[in-house]
Amino acid sequence: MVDPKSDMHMTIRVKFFASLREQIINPNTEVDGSQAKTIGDVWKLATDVPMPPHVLCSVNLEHQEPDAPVNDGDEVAFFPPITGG
Amino acid sequence: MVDPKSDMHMTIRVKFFASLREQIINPNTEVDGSQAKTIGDVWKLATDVPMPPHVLCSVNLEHQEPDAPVNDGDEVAFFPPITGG
Amino acid sequence: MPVLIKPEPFDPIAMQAAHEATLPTGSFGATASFIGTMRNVNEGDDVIGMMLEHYEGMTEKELEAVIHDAKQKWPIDDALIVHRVGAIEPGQPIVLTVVWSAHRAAAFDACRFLMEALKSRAPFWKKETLKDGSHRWVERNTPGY
Amino acid sequence: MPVLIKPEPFDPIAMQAAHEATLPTGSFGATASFIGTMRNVNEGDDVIGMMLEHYEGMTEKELEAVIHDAKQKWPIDDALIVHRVGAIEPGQPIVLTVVWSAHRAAAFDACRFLMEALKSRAPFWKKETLKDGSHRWVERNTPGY
Repeated sequence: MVDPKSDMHMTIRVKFFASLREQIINPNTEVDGSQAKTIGDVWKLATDVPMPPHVLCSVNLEHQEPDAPVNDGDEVAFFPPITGG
Repeated sequence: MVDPKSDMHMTIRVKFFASLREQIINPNTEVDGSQAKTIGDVWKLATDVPMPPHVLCSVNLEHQEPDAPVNDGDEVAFFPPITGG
Repeated sequence: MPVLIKPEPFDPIAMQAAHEATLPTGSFGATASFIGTMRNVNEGDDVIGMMLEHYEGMTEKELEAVIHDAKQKWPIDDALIVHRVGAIEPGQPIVLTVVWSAHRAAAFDACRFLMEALKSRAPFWKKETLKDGSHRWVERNTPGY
Repeated sequence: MPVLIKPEPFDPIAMQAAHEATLPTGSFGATASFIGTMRNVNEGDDVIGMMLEHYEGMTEKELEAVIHDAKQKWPIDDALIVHRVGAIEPGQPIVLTVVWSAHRAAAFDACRFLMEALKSRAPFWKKETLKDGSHRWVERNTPGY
């Protein structure tokens, strides 16, 4: 977990949805933004497991590929294929 | 017009719809079934004008081509391209 | 799978709801519907009224045949066609087609098929009254695809 | 062109009618609508309930983007998307998409586009409760075309 005394602007918030939220046990919901250049880096900092195939990603509510860049203050989310409608 | 004393089973009823009903002045609404082998014959017996292009035809409420056969007692209808919906 | 010809104004949404209430709950997953409404403009001219003529007997028969054909092509639970005839004002519904099915592809395809088949087969004719009081027969339908 | 996320049951037909009442009379000629309803069977199993999860903020944004894209592709007068979230029972509506347009081709195409785009882009996830009390995530959508 991130040191609560660290600058909040240096963190990236991480969210997991649906089956992924149930499968990823105790992920970090904030990671150090200075250590993450891409969404893939955020996954590695937030979890202990490899990213499963077919995981979808977003940055600041926009769909992105896992190699997309991230910045301090971003909200990154991971979720399985969507099944609405 | 058909002689009202003739056998009703020997007549073919003829109907015109929409713009055709307005254009064909005083058509015969019954024609002698013994003189008509096809829908085209019915047109000639019922009107004084050639059949316009794109006229649609039916016999007994079924779409038919102008060369389709007709029989005593049939109801034959002529109408322009349809514009419902 | 009812077919209705309405000489008076009808509420398509209420008719869709009323028919749906007769279907078993949870049985269908997809409802596709189309409503055709009279516009106040056609081909660039202001239109203030319309007379919709039909061939009683044949029209109903063709509408039933259209639903029959849709049932042969797609797995549909139920369908409804309502079509207005007589004197119609702008803003009033002209036609309603609804299809209920398990899945959306069949519902969309069949609902659109009902409209296109209806427009090519069911004997209806529209005569418009323009703003200047003149009348004209509508000569063709707009393309459906 | 509203987008609504509903945590409680909604009446799609009433919502379609209410939104339509805000549009100018006689302006549109074609209304295509789709309602997705929860079935009591999926992939051969009896389903007694469903939890529909979404990503608040992103879901609304994607639905608005879907309508924006439809407006770029077709001449549409208005559109409406309503989507349920939370605990859903069989027979309850899940989604409504409606498009109002001058002509039917655009209405049909755009309504179907809204559904397909929504299903591929808007973050929603379904978890079913089966008759035996077990739960499972729905892993994929049925094909739309």
